[in-house]
Amino acid sequence: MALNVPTELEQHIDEVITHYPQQHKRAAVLWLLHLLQEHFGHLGKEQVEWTATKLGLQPINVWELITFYPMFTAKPRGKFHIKVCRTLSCELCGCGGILERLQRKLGVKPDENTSDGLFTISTVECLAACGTGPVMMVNDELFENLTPDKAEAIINRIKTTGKLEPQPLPPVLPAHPLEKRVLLANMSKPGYKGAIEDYIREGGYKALPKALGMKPEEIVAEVKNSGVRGRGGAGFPCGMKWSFLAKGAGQPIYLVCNADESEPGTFKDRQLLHYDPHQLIEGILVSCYAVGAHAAYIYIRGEMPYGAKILIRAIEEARARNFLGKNILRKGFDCEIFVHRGAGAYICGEETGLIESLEGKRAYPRIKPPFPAVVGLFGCPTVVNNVETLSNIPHIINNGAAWFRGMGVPGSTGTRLVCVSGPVKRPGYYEFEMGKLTMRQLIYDLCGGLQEGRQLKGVVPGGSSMPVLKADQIDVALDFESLRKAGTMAGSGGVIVLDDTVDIVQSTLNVAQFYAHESCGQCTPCREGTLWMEKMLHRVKHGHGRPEDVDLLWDVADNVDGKTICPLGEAVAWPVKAFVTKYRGEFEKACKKNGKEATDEHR
Amino acid sequence: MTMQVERPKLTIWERTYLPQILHGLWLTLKHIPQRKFTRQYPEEKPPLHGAYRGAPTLVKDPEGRVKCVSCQLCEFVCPPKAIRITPRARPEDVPDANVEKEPEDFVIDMLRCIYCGYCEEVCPEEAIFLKQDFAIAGYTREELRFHKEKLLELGGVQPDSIWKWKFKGAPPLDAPGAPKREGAGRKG
Amino acid sequence: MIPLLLIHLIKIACVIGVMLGIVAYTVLAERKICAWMQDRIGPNRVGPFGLLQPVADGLKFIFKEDVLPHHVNKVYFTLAPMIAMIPALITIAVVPWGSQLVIPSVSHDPIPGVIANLNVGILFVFAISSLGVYGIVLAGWSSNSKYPFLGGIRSSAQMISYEVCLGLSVVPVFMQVGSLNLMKVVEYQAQHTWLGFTQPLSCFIFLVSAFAETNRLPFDLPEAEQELVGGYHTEYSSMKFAMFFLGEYAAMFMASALMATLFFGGWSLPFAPFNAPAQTLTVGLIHIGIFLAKVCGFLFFFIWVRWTIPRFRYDQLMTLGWKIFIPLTLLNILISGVVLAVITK
Amino acid sequence: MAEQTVKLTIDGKEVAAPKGMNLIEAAKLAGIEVPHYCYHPKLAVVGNCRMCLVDVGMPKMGLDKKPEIGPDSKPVIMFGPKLTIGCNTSVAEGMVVHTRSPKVIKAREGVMEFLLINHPLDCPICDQAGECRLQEFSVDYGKGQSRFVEEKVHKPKKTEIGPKIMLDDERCILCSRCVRFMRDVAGQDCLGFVNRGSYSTLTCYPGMEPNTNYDLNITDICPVGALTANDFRFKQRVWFLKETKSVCPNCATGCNTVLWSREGVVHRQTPRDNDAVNQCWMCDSGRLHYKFINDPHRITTPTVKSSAMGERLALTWPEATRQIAEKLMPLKGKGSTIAAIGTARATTEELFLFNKLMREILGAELVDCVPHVGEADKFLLDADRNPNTNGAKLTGVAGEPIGSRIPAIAEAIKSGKIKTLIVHGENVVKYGVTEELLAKLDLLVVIDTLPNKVTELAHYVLPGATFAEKRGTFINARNRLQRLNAAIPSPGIARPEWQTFAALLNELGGDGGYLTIEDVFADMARLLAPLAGLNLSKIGDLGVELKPATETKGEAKTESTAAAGAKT
Repeated sequence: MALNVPTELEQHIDEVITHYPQQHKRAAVLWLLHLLQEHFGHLGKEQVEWTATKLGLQPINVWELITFYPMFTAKPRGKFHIKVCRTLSCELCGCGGILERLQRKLGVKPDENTSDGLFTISTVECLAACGTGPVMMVNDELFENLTPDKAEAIINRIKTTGKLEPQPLPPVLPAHPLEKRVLLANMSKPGYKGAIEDYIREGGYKALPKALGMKPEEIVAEVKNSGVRGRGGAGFPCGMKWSFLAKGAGQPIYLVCNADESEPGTFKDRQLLHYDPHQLIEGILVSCYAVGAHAAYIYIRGEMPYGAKILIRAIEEARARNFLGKNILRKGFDCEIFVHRGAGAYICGEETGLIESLEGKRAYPRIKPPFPAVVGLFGCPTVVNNVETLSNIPHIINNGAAWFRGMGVPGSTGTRLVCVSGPVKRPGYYEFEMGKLTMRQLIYDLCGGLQEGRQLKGVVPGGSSMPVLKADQIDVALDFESLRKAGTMAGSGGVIVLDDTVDIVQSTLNVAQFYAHESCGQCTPCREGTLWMEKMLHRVKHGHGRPEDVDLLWDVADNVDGKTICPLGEAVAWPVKAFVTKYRGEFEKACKKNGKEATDEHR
Repeated sequence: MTMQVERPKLTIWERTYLPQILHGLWLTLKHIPQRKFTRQYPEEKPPLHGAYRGAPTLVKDPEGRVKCVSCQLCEFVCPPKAIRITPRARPEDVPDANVEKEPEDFVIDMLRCIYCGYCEEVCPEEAIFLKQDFAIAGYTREELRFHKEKLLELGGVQPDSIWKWKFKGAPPLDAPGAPKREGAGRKG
Repeated sequence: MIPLLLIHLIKIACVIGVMLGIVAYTVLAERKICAWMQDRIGPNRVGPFGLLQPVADGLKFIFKEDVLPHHVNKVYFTLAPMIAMIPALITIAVVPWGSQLVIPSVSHDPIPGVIANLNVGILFVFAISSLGVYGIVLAGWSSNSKYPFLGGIRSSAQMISYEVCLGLSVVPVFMQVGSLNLMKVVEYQAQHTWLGFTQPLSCFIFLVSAFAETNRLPFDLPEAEQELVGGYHTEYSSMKFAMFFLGEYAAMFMASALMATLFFGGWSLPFAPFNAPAQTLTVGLIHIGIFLAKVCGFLFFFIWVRWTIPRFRYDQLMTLGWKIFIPLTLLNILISGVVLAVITK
Repeated sequence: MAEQTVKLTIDGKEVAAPKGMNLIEAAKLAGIEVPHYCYHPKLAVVGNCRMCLVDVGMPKMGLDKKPEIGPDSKPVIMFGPKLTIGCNTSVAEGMVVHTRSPKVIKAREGVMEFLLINHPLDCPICDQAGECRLQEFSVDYGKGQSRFVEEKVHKPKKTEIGPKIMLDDERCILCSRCVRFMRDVAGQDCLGFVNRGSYSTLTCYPGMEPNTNYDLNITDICPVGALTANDFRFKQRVWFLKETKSVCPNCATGCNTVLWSREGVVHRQTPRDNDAVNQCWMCDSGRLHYKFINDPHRITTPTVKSSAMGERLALTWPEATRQIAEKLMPLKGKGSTIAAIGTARATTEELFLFNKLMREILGAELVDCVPHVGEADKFLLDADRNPNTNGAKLTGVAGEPIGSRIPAIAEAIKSGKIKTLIVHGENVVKYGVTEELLAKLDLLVVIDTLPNKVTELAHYVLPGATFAEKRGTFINARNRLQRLNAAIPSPGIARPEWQTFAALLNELGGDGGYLTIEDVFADMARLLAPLAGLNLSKIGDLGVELKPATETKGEAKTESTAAAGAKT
């Protein structure tokens, strides 16, 4: 093994391996690859084989991962890797111009290195900062609210200084009168930095001792009683999920916090993780106690390196105060929380895909049954909850289920974090009681309406995988039931506003492109259907459509819908079907645009 | 059920056969000056229908490539078992190596061939055609076992729209350093 | 002056030569005419209009492999085709081709237009031509094979039957002419009328019987291709077959010559100077021409009939011969006798 | 423990299936085909092909936990909003399954279309054509027409997956059967997918190609033409090949196989399902062991060594039999001068006749077989490389242990005691009977299929038939009696050895009434207790388990000797 790994790095790696059960040390592979890539710049044959030996794997197992996760690269990249987000919200805000300017500026095409070895430009799928689009990341630093000029200035600055300056976190947006901030309450207070002192000062870590004084079943009952539903997308009642756990089989139980916020248009978890990590950690600890787990993993997106650092620091702070670790607060409860970094795969947001990824495999969602509550992480019963869901737990424990139920409407209790992106005056994140606001209020009151001179064309209510609402459908209350009745879903709370300048065909193409890129390739309909839809839309968009393509597009989407292992099938089928149905005229026009036969170039 | 056929009653004159004979003689005589139908064969070829099924042949495409990939469907379908194919792999260094197989030899026994045209009908590559040759002759049996070269010579070139040669090569994925295809499906 | 023998030899050579030439071209004519009747062109590859076809055929026959099957009686097998051909060639000796040729430089006396001016010419003809059947019977028997054997049997029965008709049918002719010399018969016709007009029944029966005697359609039962695969000559090939072939066509020529001689005035035409023996060489040659033209006419008729009328059934053939023609000829002799008796009185 | 069964309805048919069985297997019980690609009965379920989608309904449960009864007095069935994959759904009481509803048909058409859009339509080139699931199901369940006009995804066409296998990634439908087989069954985790989505590509890490003795099984389980065996690549189209059920003669396991032959030439050997022996796998060494059948050097005719001419003369069978019998006849009753070496690669019938001829008719004492021993693996390959050691023991040809009398034979030849040696199918030179010893013999009769040192020295060489050319039985290491079938005719006038032995028996005054192999087996079944009551057709394609040979061997031998003695 010719690879020269510094002792320090190897020690770090050995430490990371201890985060995972001994017989499942393979799970450390993503961390290892991150560390090796940081050190070596790329992951070549030597790195692959070193990793495989280190973890007792076959090289193919490692190589499978490198080719699966787009954040890993097998060939060396430039010193500064510029990742421009190309997904829907950023596209609506003009990311194309930035990409074009950067390419011209550096004289390279995407995925090429500049001759001086300094830069590589890539397009990436959603950096979870849709409200401040267009965005790009240079190495680990995120640059928001870009314009072509700003982007060029950043490059110039890097060129002249030769280094990358750390970017400060943007200030927290002030609350709108119609909002009710619970989860965002702390961070909205001036001077709140998210450190443990701040959190304790604002009344944090009160729920933990209270919970440790209760019986786990009581906590589960309380959570069940509160009616809190999963905030990740599906909206499954959290308490019920906990009660499905197969306990008593002698196996450990795991809790996994799903911080892989990758649904385009969604960036709520970013705030919770970056500004108030202890709220989440307390939530995790309470939940662990409730479900009987002694280890929890926070699976955080690879694209949020800063968030991972914050979390690790927060965990250390909590450990220092014995909120975490052995015999927490001397109540006899042991619990560890580990941060696990993803490496850029939307599919890791699906709970079984996330578990597979966490186990160090390609994020292939598992067939159900068995559900994770029975056979999950490392073959053990596992609960997977969203960041926002878990962040709610301390508040429920502190204030009781009745308080929580008092907010929102029956069936959709509590507050909801909603992120708005697209051409509105004030894009960003808002927290309000569920069902108490309508979409119209959200857009026109909270967000201040559309930008000057624009008309509303439609709105995607819950991340790009949810069916679009037309402009005349926005008088719908923002809660699970009302949105379901309106033919769409609350999803992950990522609201994407489409104005009258938007080319629906292009937007559909953008969405299809995202899903084609993010399809894991495991099951047939999604693997083949997503790329087919993308190719077809690309052809239609470039004037080579045929009249039959409109129905064909719908039918292909329908053939994917509900036929797949995981919900990614629906995630691509729903928006495409909704766009085609609701804006059929635009598609028909695009397909008839010049009546040219499809040429070889677009075949 | 038997049926009694009523024979025509003949007059004595008729029964001498002479009127019939004379009539016959007149008839044949009449034909002597009439227009002749004879075709002066070797010089004057018969106009064959487009679907005429003459000798089966192998064709090349306009770029001179043997179209046959030796799928052996013709061999399978041939009712008199006149076709024998020996397949082989194509060399890997040819530019269109994606078509991996070709006939090493392709024999049609013209003595066995019944010109039914099933081979042409079944051929998925449009590589075998029944051309208009119908005068197949030879001095020995072996001479009439047409091999690949002979069949290709007879078949000549036949343009087609079969896409099998069109292949945009993919970079071999033989090393971990190979480029990853990001940006699924983006053209270029 | 040329010796008489030489003159005879020259005459024989000329007659045989012309006859074989005509025979050869009859074969071509047969094919051509049959083609025309069937709206075809016929052989046209060898020479202009296929005129050299007989040469090609001859060459082909010569070069073909002479197959001698092992099961045949070799002597008779070889002999048979000769026997079949020779009678037809011999009988021509008594047929007058012309009146006479007056060539003072060659001979004082006019040279008669016949090789042998026999008084019993017609009897000679019948005597010799009836030998022809031996060739066929011999061929059929010596081939030692079923089809030739059947062919031979049929042939002998047929020829013997029709020889009777043939002989009887011409009796009235000679009764009228009063001579068996064929020269005389022609001269009689030149002076009087053609016997075909005075003896139409004789003429008809002779004609039909001649078809039967020459094994031509509709009476080609001995060789019937469909049922006997060629009959008596099935086993023959090359020149042996050619001899049968020649024999058949020579016989046809003979039959035509006899028809012309007996019923259609031989070399004569019913007007001067063709109604009397020639006094000049030119007229003499024209007489020969007239005779050959008539022969050719009958040859054409033979061919014409062949490609028109289908083959008779064997029983029909026999019925026709024995039950119809023999009574008819006998009746004809009777009537002719009576009429002649009345007229001469 | 009795297996619990549940009752369910599949396409209107009532099916009783064991608990835990999945719907694909349950439908198979009902004679209904549920198409599938990734599911394989012997591999883990992954459910990624989505071809086996079916409509599953369960009885609606009332508040009393009993099925609600509808107006038609049948339980009310609740169907899910989505279709379910059959491979991962276990049967349940009262379940109602539709495998041919319009919804299912549309889903299958959709999946079929998806599978085909990026699949090269190069069936004319592809070796899988004719046994390709993609072809079969697209005919049975496909739409018949593609609506895909875009450029297909291109992937590597020719990748060598080790020396034995060729991979065409464009044809791969990513069902992962091979990955699972190599990882879970063959125990070498060497295959995997790289890239993502539609660009996913099956591959192995360079330098880490499959190198187990079971690699070729992945070419069998590959439902499409992605993985093809180099050994069979471009050799023959499968539709020309005749399938003959056979048994692998390469070791004592006796894997059930199919021989694929055309016009007297065996082109490949593949495993056949038999859960009692080899499940559905076989080792590569056994699979590729068929090639000697088609060896151009096969012995095709009986020959005699002519001392006068110094060369071998060809004989007809009657002549050869007569000559050998003439030489052996005077030796009857002088058994101590005769030795015989049989082979445990022969069929039980042949061994039975060999034993009868040598021991009972000629009275030879020194009769044995040659042991062939190799290394066993933990899966199928047995250390005993003789396919019929138990048969040799049962019939009495083999010593205990097998081969123990070989040194005695060599010694007896050396001392000049043994003057006649009959060798069947073994190159005994390699096993202690050296060339010098063989040269000392007065009479050496060899029956074999391929020439070797022994056939060179033999006075008489009689051609034998290989396992593919004859009928008969083997008894495997686990005492299972299995049947061979003749796939091809023998070359020249070679014939199965049992016919040769039967002819010699006849000439030498033994019971020669063996006209067919059934006669031989009948006699064997009469005399050998473990085979009692059996006949060739009763054995069936999967064989039958015998009682251990050792229990009955002793008595069988005496009985057979007595019977044979009474007859002569």
